[in-house]
Amino acid sequence: MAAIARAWSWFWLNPWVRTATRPPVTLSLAFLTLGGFVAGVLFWGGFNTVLEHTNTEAFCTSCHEMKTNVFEELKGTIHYANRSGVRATCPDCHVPHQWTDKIARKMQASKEVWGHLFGSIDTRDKFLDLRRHLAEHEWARMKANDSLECRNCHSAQSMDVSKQNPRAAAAHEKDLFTGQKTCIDCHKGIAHKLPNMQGVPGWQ
Amino acid sequence: MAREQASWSRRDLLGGRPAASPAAGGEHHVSGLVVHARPERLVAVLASLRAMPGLDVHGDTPAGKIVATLETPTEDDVVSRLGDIGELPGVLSTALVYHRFD
Amino acid sequence: MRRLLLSACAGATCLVAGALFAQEAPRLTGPEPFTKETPAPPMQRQVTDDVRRKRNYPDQPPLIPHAIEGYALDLNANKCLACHARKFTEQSQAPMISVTHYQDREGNTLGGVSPRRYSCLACHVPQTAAKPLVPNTFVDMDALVEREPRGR
Amino acid sequence: MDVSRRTLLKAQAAAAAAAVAGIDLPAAAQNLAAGEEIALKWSKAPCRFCGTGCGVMVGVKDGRVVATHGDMQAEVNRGLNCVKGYFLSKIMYGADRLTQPLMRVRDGKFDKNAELQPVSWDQAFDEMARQWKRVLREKGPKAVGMFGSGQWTIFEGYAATKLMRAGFRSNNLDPNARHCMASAAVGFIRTFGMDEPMGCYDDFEHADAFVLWGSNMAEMHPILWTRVIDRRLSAPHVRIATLSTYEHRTTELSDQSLIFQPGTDLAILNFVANYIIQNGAVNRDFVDRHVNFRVANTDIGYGLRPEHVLEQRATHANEAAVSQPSNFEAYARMVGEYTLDKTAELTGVSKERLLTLAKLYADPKTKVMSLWTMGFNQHVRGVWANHLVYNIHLLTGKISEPGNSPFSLTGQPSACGTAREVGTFSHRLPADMQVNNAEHRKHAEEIWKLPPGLLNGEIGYHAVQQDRMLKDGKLNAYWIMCNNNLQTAPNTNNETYPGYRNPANFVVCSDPYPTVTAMAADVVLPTAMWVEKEGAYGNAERRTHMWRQLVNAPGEARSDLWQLMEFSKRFTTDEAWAPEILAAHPEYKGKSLFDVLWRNGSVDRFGLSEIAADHDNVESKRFGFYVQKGLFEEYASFGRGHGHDLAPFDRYHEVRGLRWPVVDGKETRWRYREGHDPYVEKGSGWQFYGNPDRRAVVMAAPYEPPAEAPDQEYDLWLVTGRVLEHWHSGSMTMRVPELYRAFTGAVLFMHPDDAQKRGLRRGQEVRIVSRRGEIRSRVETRGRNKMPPGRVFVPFFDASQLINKATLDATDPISKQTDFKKCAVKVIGVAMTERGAE
Repeated sequence: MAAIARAWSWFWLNPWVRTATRPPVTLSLAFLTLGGFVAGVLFWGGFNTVLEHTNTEAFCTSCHEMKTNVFEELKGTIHYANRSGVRATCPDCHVPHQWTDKIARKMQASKEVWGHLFGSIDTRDKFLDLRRHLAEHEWARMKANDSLECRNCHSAQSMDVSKQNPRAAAAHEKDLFTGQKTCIDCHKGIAHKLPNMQGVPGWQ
Repeated sequence: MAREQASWSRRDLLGGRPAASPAAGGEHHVSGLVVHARPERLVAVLASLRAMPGLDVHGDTPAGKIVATLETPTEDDVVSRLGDIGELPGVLSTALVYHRFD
Repeated sequence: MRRLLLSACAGATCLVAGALFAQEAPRLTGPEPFTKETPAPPMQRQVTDDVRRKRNYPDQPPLIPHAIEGYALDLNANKCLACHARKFTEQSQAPMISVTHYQDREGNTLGGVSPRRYSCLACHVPQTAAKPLVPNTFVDMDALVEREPRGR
Repeated sequence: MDVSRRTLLKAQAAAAAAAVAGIDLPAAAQNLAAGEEIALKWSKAPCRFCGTGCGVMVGVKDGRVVATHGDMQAEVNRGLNCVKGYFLSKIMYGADRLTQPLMRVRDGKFDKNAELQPVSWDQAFDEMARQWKRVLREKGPKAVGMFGSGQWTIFEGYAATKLMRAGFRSNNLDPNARHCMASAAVGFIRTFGMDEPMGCYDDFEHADAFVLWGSNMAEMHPILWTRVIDRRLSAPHVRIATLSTYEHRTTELSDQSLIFQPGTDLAILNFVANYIIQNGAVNRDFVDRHVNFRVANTDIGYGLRPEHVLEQRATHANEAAVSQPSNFEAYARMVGEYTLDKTAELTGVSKERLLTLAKLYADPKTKVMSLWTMGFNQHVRGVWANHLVYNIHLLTGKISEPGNSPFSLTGQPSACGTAREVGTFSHRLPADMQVNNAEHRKHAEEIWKLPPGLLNGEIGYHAVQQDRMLKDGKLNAYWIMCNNNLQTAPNTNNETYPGYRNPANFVVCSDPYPTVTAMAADVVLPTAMWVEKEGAYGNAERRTHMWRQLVNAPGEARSDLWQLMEFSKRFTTDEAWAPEILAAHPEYKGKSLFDVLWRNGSVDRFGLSEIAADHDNVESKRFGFYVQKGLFEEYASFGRGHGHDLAPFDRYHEVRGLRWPVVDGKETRWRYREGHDPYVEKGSGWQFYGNPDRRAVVMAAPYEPPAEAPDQEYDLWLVTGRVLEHWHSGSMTMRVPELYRAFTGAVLFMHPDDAQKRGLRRGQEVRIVSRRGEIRSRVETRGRNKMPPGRVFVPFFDASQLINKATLDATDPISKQTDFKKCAVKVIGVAMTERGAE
């Protein structure tokens, strides 16, 4: 108890703190307003720069968990290498483009940082044990937003079914164009390996 | 199943076979079976088998092995008929050794 | 076409054909001479036209006429069954796997696909559009019954 | 459906069912209404491809194979085949089948530099005989040789071993099985005193855990894999652990995969043994009663040419096979070095996975089946790897009982039946006997009715040594049968091809098709294959199975058996045997080799009337007696009463194979175990009766590094192997359009990061370069094999991409089997090298 009181008085008696908490006596109102604006721009810019930095594949895969599990699996798929060289990076599929959704997703993602710090999936086997749980999160999210991230590139309206193979064309006509299903309902496990699918509708 | 387009050889076309191809739902399944019956129940089992629609017995041995063919309109019928045969008193086992459909 | 090839390859002409093909098919006979460097042929495109191919004989497993790249076939999931298992065929309109696949080693009929049939790709394979290196003079029984040329 | 088609299908269905049930249908029933023309004749045969030994039913019509299907009666596969087996019907019908002998001829005479021309059998055999006699006269038996096959029928292998060892008095006979399972065979003999597995395929249905040590079963033994998967999915407690240097279809279907640094499997094996000892899981009673401890010589070199720096440096290169008696304590100290930490660091496998693996073996309630193929056997320490896995099973007593089974799989249909049991290796005689043992030679001379002292006691050249001796001009008359060695031997540019084209040498190749090897030979003999002859194979579970001749071979093609016996007619004993032997036994003088080898009163004792009436038999009709039966019964007399008992010949034509020893008509499923094996005495529990004291050997051996490893310049590990759709060098499967289209050409499997680092992408053309040679291929960053960074895989089936130009001819110094799994290469984009050259 005494220790807390001592720390308290040390803080308030610190000369820097005292200066910072004293009202200004020599600065103009204009300076303060403008300065506040500039500081705001700097802060906002910085925030967004950092946010955008966290929205790159390089950032995602700087974590061992992402690099050795999900990113490694992505490399063998069509979303990594294909005919035209247009490829998807992690945030293309896993971070919404709309600002509010994006911030919401980022809040969620802080849990991943927590997981990283506490090593909840720091080995392959731990990751595999949690895979169903992690995948269900993503499926649920994409189901809820009507596979928004898929549609950012693959618009149903822009599909030319004559260019699709008959099997795909029939399925799209029956289920996608009628709104019966959304992309993730059928296209699970296209960029990463699947978890145990027992009990997932449409799987043995 | 009508969507599935079987591939026809030139010979089939010449023989006019597509005209005789199954209409929608008109599959035809042919199965070859070996039924193993208790030798002492063989006669009864043979009689029951011969009474089954689409089923032909082609031969049997004193040891109780019976060779039969089964013609059915669907695959599900094959499975259910195999089940029926397995239920017949005196039948030890039923093996499906051949299955083909057009 | 096959009829032509058959008669062309009948009897001793086979040898000539052999020598001829040998020069054109380093994939079978190797470079000539052995030490010559040969360029690697381009990788072939997969057949994905969804058209069923005729079988050479009733017990031949059907070929896969569609892409299967990236399809899961592991202890967690079997993508093939997600369309071809009986209960999904109405939805997928895919051919149902044969009833022979519902039997165990002893020939007992099971309620579902037998686990011994789980490795679909051991028997069913997709195809590329590659032209065969040499013709194959196999004749199926329908052709024999219809009294086609017998080959050699 | 029209009526005739319906009738046809029904007839097929009935015929298939009748074949399974073993019923002869009355003709009317069989043919139904459609008449005789649609009736097929169905007969059994084993599959032509791998060592699994699946049974197939072969449908014949008008002298042609028109259909095949899995044999429901065959216990091995119960009606299943893999995709190769389902296409067996087409393997004989490639349009470029050889139908006439070919020889390099100019102006009517043999000329090594001329092109191959069609000749008659007489012309070909005359020239061969002339060359063989010249070489025998000038240089003696050491200069003639034969490279045979684990795809030979038992009769063919037995005829070859007689012709070479007794006819030409040369032990320069080796099978391509040397490249395939010599390490396993040597491992068996050194551990149990007898070759081949103690267990059988029935173990698949009894095991609780499967550990695959370097075996991609899902692709290489697909039908055995169906039995593993059947067990795994039917019984939830069952686990599969797969060890490999990269991920593949088998690791996908495994509960856990352990991807280790190439060569370090030896450390994992010793770690598991150490864990068992440290955790009190040793079955002391079993070890005390049934096991001896020995310690192997270490630093044993790499089987390279003796002048190679690695051989010069090795302390025991010349005593690689030597071992000393030891004890449990010394063994425990040795494996004690392989701690969890050290092993994890050396191998790159996580500690948790190492522990999970060790616990499977240590738990006395878990029945473990260990399986291995080329990952173990094609290994510069392959014999040790075999020893180390037996060590684990012997320490825990998990052996010779249902489900507890160290099991060596084989790659060829008769690697066991022909290469091993018949003894076509350069050091072996039938029934596990050795050529350098005077007693064994005497026994063979008695059975063969030959003069005592005839057989040569000097061990002949093994496979890799044959290539070296051809190149060095010391082996001059050479017959390659039933294999494609120029495509499959290691370091072919430097060590194989030069020998074939050496002007001092005369090289003959017998094959159904114009293979890479055939195209480099001086004489090519057209060969009858598979059901074009009567045959017998022995599979990996000691199962001997037979088939009859079902169709005739095209043109003048003749079986290897016909060729071997016919060729023997062209030699007299005076031309082939030493004068002092003939002087001591004048009754053999002036006789042809045909007479002394086959017309010896035992091979020729069964008449043509014993041949099945409805089957042809080209060889027997040619020679006037039932050749196959005579050869088999003479051969079987080697093993009967010695733990290798075979049933009477005719029985094999009735059943779907039998697992030897067949005693009192009953096959043996688990050897060395009381209650299962009639050779084990009551009350003993186990007896490893191949060894004089009936104990098995635990051999202490450490981890030693591979012969070559990546460095700055050659920075990648190269692994070679097979794919599911093609078999070995592809000479049969590449001619079946469906199989060719299923896997159209070889590719370089590579990690995407490795490709990116070199500026490469999927599909791009590359050079794969080693210190020995290079080939061009295409980059594959996806697909069935997932390589870790730093390792690449290239299959060897594609003759346009001869990856063995790059491999290293390092062998296990004990078994002389090549390590095709570990050498160093670099990979460069072709576009880049061409730009650089401009």
